[in-house]
Amino acid sequence: MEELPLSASLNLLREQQPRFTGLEAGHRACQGCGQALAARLVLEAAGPDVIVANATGCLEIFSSAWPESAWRTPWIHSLFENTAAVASGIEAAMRAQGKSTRVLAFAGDGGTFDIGFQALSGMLERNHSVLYVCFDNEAYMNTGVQRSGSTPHGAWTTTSPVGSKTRGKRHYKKDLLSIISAHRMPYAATASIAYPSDLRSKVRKALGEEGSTFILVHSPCPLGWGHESRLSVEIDRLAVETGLFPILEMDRGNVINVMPIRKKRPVIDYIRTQDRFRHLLEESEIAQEERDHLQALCDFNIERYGLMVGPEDDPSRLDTQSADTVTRGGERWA
Amino acid sequence: MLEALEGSQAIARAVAMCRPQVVAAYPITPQTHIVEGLSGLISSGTLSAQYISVESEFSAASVVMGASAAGSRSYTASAAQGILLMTEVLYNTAGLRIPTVMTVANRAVSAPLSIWNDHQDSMSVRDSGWIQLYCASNQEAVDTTIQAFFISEKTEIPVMVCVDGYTLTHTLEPVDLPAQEDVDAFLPPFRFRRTLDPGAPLTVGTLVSPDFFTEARYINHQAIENAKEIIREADDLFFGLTGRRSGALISQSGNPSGKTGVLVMGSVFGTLSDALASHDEKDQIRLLKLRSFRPFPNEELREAVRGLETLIVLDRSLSPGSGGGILGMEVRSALFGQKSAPRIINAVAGLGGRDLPLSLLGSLVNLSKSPDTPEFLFADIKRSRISEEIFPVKKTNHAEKSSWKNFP
Amino acid sequence: MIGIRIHGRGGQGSVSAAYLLALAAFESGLYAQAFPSFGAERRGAPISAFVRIDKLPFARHCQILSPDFLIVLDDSLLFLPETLRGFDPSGGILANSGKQASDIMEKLAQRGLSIRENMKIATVKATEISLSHLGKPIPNTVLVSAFLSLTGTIPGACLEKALARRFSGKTLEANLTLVREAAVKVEKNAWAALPEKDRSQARA
Amino acid sequence: MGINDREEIAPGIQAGSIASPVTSLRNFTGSWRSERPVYTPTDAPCHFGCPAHEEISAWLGLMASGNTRGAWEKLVETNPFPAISGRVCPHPCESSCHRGSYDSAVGIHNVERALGDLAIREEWTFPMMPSDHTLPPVAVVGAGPSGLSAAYQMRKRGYRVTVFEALSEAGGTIRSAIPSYRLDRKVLDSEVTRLFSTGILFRPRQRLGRDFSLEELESDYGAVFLAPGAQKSRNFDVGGTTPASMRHGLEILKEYQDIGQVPRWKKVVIVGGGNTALDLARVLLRTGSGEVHIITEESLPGQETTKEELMPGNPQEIARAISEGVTIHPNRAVNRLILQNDRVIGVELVHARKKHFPGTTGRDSFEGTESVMMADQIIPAIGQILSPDGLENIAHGRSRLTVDRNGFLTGSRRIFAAGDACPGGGTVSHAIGSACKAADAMNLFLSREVIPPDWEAKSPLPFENLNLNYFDFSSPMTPPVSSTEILSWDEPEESFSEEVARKEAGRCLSCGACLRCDNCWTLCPDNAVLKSSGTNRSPYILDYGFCKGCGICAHECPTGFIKMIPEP
Repeated sequence: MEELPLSASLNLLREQQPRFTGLEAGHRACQGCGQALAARLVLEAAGPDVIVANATGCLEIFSSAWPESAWRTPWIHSLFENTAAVASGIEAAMRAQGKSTRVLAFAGDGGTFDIGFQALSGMLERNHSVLYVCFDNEAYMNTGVQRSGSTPHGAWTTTSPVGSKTRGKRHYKKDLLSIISAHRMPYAATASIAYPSDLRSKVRKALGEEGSTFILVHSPCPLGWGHESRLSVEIDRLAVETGLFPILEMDRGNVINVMPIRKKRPVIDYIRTQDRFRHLLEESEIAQEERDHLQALCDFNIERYGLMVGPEDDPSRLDTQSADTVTRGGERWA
Repeated sequence: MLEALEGSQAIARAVAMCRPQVVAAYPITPQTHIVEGLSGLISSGTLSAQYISVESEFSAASVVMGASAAGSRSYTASAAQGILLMTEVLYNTAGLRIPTVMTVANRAVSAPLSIWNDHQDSMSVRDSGWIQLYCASNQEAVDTTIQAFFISEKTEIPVMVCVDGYTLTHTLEPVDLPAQEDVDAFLPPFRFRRTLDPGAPLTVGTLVSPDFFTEARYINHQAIENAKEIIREADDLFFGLTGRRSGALISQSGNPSGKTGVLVMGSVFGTLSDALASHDEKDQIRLLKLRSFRPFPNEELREAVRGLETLIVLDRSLSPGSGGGILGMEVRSALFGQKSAPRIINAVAGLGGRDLPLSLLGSLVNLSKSPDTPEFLFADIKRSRISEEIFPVKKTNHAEKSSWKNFP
Repeated sequence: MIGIRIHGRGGQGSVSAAYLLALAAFESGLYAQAFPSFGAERRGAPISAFVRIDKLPFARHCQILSPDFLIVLDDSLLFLPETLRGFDPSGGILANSGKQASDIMEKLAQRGLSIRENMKIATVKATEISLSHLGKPIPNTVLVSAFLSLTGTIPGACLEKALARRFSGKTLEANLTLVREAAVKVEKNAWAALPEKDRSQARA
Repeated sequence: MGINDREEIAPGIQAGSIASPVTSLRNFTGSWRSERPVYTPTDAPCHFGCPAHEEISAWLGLMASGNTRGAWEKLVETNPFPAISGRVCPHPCESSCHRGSYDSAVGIHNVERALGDLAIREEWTFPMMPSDHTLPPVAVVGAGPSGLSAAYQMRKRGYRVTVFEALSEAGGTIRSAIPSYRLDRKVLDSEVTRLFSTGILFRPRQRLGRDFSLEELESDYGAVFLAPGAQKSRNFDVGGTTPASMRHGLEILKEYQDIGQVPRWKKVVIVGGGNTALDLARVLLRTGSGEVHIITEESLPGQETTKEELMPGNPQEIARAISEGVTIHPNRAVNRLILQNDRVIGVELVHARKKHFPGTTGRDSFEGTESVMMADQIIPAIGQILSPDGLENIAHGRSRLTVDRNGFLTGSRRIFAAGDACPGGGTVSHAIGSACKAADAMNLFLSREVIPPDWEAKSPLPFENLNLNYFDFSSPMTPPVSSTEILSWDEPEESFSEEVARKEAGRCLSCGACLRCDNCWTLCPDNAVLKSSGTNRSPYILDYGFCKGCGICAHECPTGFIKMIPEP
């Protein structure tokens, strides 16, 4: 075992990390929180010259319990549903003051798909130069796992329970990216914490644009999804490899790039990892039908976006930059 | 220089003189002319500012909050439902101590739907932590708007300038707009201590535990209490520049030793003033104009009512089921337990745009003459306009009887 | 203090007429106030606007319950009971109409509306004039000019100043010609003897 | 005093309840943890697969990260002849490589050969301690790969070493039996020359038992290392009849190396599945024999073949032999020889299978599957045993010397042994590895007079501990072909260029060792992994003050370098 240096020297080392750590240690996120990871990755790419407006939600709560803050950037939390508007105001102020500081808006799926959607749509329509990042953990986790417009079909939540009459969420996950892209804004994308290089490059790309940009980051929640904390990244990789959460880039509403599926996995591999889908694993006709249904949704995505490109064993078909394969020495991850 | 201007245009010009950097608004009657005026001034280049046409009042409030938090002077305006839609943001802006100024073109709150003037909207957000200043004329609206930026930025508390919808906003009358140099001298450029700045990053909008929440609220309360001094200071400084006062926290006219007082907020004060001039008992009457509803000037009010036998409080809003109008309750509360406190009669009138005529003064003063007048009444209710199903004609009570008598 | 109520239909410029009249009064050194009847009406509906004029400052913000004058932008409105409500028959009515004053009197009488003998009624073909000068049927400016000419208290030059605050270039020129023509279409100072009934209430 | 008075833990609250940046560092979330990640190096399977116990993943790592000289130096810590072993070793390391279970094994031998050849070309020299006269001198008997390795290991540590060799040149079986198309003589000479240039005293033509005795060495030297090899062919015993004309495979190979020619046969059968059989078969084809058949009870390489059943010969050599026209008959055993007078005219074969149930040895032959193959010569190539000359007192008539796992000769005072003379041998890499281990023990013995306890077997990183999602599929690099002429005496392939070798080394999954890929640093949601400039086994430090123990780092570590252990 390594000998522990003094905490003072660790703190010094922490200050010297060769990356911008916008969200620092000491925050109170659950073990294995996907959102905490995603937020840091976004800021890593964005750098320090930003202002963050953050919606009410887990990210806000676990990072800003007074008097402690985990943020290294200027950061404001106002309300659940007004993040896009607060960010619009900040951006207007930056324009008024002639500053180049970039504005980021952070919100969860509740604050984006549902309650904050109006403000978001307004922001996009007015084309404020704001990068809006939705950390999508597919339910209202902050209040204890209630279904949202983003909760996938069939998933258990406390308000889409499993009983003799209902079997998890009845409705489909809102196709937010299509709605967002209908604003014909410069850039919109999806990303996943399982592909950090891809996420960071998308953040950089988005910040290179003038006007509104949007990134939907799939962010597993061990508590709400019912999976082991160590599996957060693994599960997100499965979400992508099954086709359930396609990784896309859109330019003014047109899909311009997709991340090809590295190794196609059946949706059952994804379902099996999470308690929220446990009822789908039963040996019953209805469970089988739901499993088939989810598989069909995956297949639909794969077909719709062309996620399978060429034979799986052809290494050249993959965009290795975005697939996040490791390299010795880690330079590519810096 | 004196100009004849529509109230909304005058307010827009006053706002522009304060050089806001970000203006955000959503149209709602009767606020619309103000922000139309401002967007016109921006469009013509008279004012250099970002005009953000948001998709709701909720976002209007959020945008100006964000802009001010990021260090830009900001402004918005709204009314009625718009104010209520903003409510959550209003609490938030005040709680975060972010300075901004909003004109409330006061209007009734639906339902039933009414686009006309009363004070229900601003009264409904009285606990949001904003400073609320009420204007009696368009001149006061102009002067108070300019003072509001001064007060807000000095206290770090957002300020609502409450202007009666239509009655002031849509009325053209002579207004003296101060010179731009005077406004610039009065109002230095906006510098926000707690601005969002990557050079000195701060975390704003934290979660505060029960261990500290009370203290946080105490700070907010104390700050708005302390704002009284700043409100007075603003009025004094403004007087030095223009020779005009808007009445600080509370002011009075008529006979300072009159025994019957009438306390009002907003434009009805002018009507009552005109009526007072020709009133038979004008020597007996003291008119009180409450300008600052938040902070509520308890001390100053107690001073202003000294020697009164009766104080009639005219309310333009209602807290149904509370047994009173909102202003009435505040006044009662301020005077409760005071030695030789006057008898208080709380009259609600002028809801939803009901005209408050010159004859109102006489009617109110008459109320004080009967010992039977209840503590609270609807002063201008017309019983014949209520369905008999609900209100049988034969059934009467004191409140209805007395108001009936005074309002043919 | 005099109170004037202007009646028109949505789109005819009643509120503008009120503002214009108040502005002209203001330009002449009087105190004035103008406001619309705050309605929810849309284009075509009967609407009204108000003007108060006094030599001394005043502070009231209540409605004008008994106007001294009526300016009616559309003569079809003349015969509605609302138009004459609270009107002090000692005052005057100026209407945009091709009819003779006597015809109007007769018709009012037929409808049983409150009239009295020698009631001051004047008409001007405002729509015709505005069409010829502006190419648009907007009778308000013509009527304001005619009203000033009839009452004589406020010089026509003040109206021209007021117009210059609102318009410029060709539109202003057209409007100036229009108001000058309108001024002579009525009998100048015919209504010069105005009631002073409210003056005593003005603030000292 | 309010009802909620508590110990003041924070500064007073300010207007707007603002907080200062990164003050969360006051909140140590390490207390949340029930398990902690620990960076735990585990040996890679190639390390276990390699009889020389080379730290393969370490030198592949250095190679992949651009440090070619460092890679070579790491490699020669264990193996002083990479250019030789890179050519002739059957590379069991590659059979055990985890990458083989993913796409295909790393071409370790090709990288090794490239490094060896590069060192020869660049004339790199071994890192050496100067000779230390305070250390006792060491004698080495036998200049084959084992003896030379031991000499090198001891010399490297500062010992004065004398190598006794019966023949006139060093190299042992590598020189005497491996044909030039497998190992260019120039390569052998270069490696041997570099080795002797380190100051090892070489005494050729000194045969144990004839020119000197073991007792003399024991008295003159601090320790004696025996690497006599296996000079005697194993008895080919089929039904008790051995024709006079029969010759052993190694003898024929040596004869070819010595005089450059061997007899020609129309149809020859070689018995045995090792490299000797393959070499002989290919030499016979080159020297003009007609049909050459190999009979082996083991199996050909293939998907279903277990390690235990596999022919011991180098898989690449098997493939080449087949392509050159050698006919291999796997899973066959010789039941009896068919003789005409004293002359062999054929063999009776039977289907057989090497016993492969764990813990079993020997073979099963299946009655009813007998067949006859006519041939004009049969050559056993079934292995060699110890020649007892000069070793009578310690060999006690056994076919191998008895040593412990450290190479310490049982019952002796200061004698160590390794290589083919000891059990488990037969390959160059075993010779090198066993010598290396014995040298370690010898050094301990000489410096501290202790014999280390028996080497304990550890287990390699299990395949499941790798996270293969982080690796793209890739095919191994192939070396350029140098000779397309069939049955050439030249080496058929050139070695990798440095660049290609680096690419191939980059395919290493780095099992159980840090790849410095930054995964743990990047994927920790709690920023509990810090990167340092330290050049330890990994550049990362876990900050247990904040680590909540979620386990993402361990799960996502591509090489299984991080283990979760319960909180102490």
